[in-house]
Amino acid sequence: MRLKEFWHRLGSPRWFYQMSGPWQLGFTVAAGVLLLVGIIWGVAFAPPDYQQGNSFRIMYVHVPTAILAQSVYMVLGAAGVLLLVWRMKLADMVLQTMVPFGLAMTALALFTGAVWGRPTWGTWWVFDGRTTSTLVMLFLYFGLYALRQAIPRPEAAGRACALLAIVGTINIPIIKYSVEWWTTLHQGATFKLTEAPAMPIEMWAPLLVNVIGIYCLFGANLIANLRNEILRREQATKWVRELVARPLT
Amino acid sequence: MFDSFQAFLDMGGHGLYVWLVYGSAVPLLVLNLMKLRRARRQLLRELKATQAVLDDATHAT
Amino acid sequence: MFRVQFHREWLSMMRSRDEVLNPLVFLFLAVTLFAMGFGGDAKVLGEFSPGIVWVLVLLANLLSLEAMFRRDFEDGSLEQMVLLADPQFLPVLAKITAQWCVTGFAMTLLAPVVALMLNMPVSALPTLMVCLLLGTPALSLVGAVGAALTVGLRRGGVLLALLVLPLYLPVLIFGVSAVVDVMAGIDTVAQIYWLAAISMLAVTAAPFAVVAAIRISVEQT
Amino acid sequence: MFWCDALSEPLLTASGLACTRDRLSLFQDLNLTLHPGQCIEVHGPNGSGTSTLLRALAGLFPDFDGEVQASPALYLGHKPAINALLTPVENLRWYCRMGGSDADVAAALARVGLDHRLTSPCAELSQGQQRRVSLARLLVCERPLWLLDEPLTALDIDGHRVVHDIVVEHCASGGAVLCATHQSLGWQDATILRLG
Repeated sequence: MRLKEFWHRLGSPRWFYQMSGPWQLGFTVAAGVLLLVGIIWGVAFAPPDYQQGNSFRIMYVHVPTAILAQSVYMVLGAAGVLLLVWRMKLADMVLQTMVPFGLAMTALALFTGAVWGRPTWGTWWVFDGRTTSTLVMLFLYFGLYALRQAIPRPEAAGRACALLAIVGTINIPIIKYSVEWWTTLHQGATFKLTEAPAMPIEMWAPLLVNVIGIYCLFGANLIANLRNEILRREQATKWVRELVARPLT
Repeated sequence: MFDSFQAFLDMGGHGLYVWLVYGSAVPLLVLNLMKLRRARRQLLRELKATQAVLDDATHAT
Repeated sequence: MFRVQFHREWLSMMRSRDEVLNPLVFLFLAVTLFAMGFGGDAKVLGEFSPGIVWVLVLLANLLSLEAMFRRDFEDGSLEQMVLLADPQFLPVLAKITAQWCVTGFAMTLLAPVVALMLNMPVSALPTLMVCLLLGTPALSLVGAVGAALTVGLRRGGVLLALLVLPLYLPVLIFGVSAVVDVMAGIDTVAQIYWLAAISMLAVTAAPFAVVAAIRISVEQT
Repeated sequence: MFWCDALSEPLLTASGLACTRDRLSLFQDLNLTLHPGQCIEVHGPNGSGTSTLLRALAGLFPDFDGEVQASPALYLGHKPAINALLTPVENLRWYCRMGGSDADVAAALARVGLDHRLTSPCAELSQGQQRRVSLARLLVCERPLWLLDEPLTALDIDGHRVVHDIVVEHCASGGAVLCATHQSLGWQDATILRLG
């Protein structure tokens, strides 16, 4: 069965390395194009919001990074399960390489959220539903990063981070709900894929382009980091030695 | 759409905040994309170097 | 299996009484610090007392986590516990229960004294104790996962706080809001149910995570 | 040589074991079968992976290639694995219940020559005596397979004799022992496996 075979093949890093070459190129190009179009469209051509004026344009950076930050943590949680249950080497590499990326995305989301808050709510930082749960997620990322540094042996560090990522993923909805419950200041989610957008189409379209673009960026980062990690870990093997011997592609 | 470049910069008074965000986010994204390519090239160079050291060692013994 | 492990923990704790009392003494010490910090104005202190009590309960719990597996890890009996036990989570659950009795449960009993020191109205005390009773098991259970993960590390203390405190947030939020609502006369059934639900989830899930964490930490030696 | 009825189910089979520690290969495709009544001594200089091998077989160390099937085992590590605050009797009673048996604790202590110090906490015992309490643990839990990592450390001559006797006795009663040690137990029936 196609999926079963794909699943089995994922076990061998070499197959992933060869398969992922074109994918990475595709993601990188897509990310570049989509983000370029999306940002220019959002900054220059989208109509100003009747309440917030032009400051709402920050949304075109803030919302994609915030959504991606949560998705990256879910990916880490899933990688944790794959590592602990099926002992997949790739999952260990995902956990090792993508934590800094998630950390950067969360920090960027928090920074842009704070800057957006200044004109709209009058203060740089307010502890409301969305900002607090993103801040807590920043601490969860720090926890993963610190645990990785603290444990000397790579295999043990991998498994410990996998377990922490799973525990964190289970807690994120609880934290999210309890923080939302605690505050009602933050307006409802501006971007829900399920029901109709809360704003006119010409405002909503660039946001969609940006979100897809930033996910492509995540894809490009993920595959690039995995490929580098595969080379680093398998450098003793024959196929890597041959690949390295070839002139720089 | 903005009627003049000046209005584009001013952003109806919110220019500081909008450009603070885009000024920080866009360079970061561009750097990230470039870093992907540079990291791979640097790793290959590094592996080539360790490769060379290993080969010398095996020849020497 | 549960009774034997609990009995062993209890004996071990009773013989190292200082380890047990330190977090409780810390609770009172920190309360006085807060009172000094707020300038002793009774009305202000009373208003903030729910938040102060809950945050200090969290921190006292955190202090006691460090010693939870430390002794058994250093003398090697932690790996024996994992190797010998048939249902592996049972001795771990017993160990966490023993730790809860000495920290969470003890703090629930001491809470009225602490709350009155902070000038919390007496009417809020029963709710405070019920919430502590329901909330502290979750603290011990989730904390045990962090403790098991960092037991093999030399300077695991700060890392333990970094790993565990974000996960303590839901208990803090529902606990504080329950007491605040009671002081304002609002019904607090929702928060109590939430605290009970979180503790139930922790009881069912955390022991297995702790066993996995112990297995990971035990490899270090 | 050692007698063993090849028909009986082996207590421990390890095939194709390989383990590397920071890119240094400790051992490669190591095969090992342990039948009831058999004792294998693993000899090897420090850092040659004897402890790692034992921990891998006990299931405490998962980072190795190859397959291990082992019946329930007792693992004796470098650390005595007894709680210093509890008395020897309390420690052994805990091991009894954990191992699911109700052997006579005092008899086990007497067997390792410790009967007269039953009430003082283990912290007050000497290093050698703590090792003996740890050895008594082997007698208390009835498990066929013993994995001993340098049991002779911190033991005097009499201690060596005790270890030798309980190993011989255990093998005679159908158990099996895998022992990593620098000094041989002195039992001529044991086979030697050299590492490193």
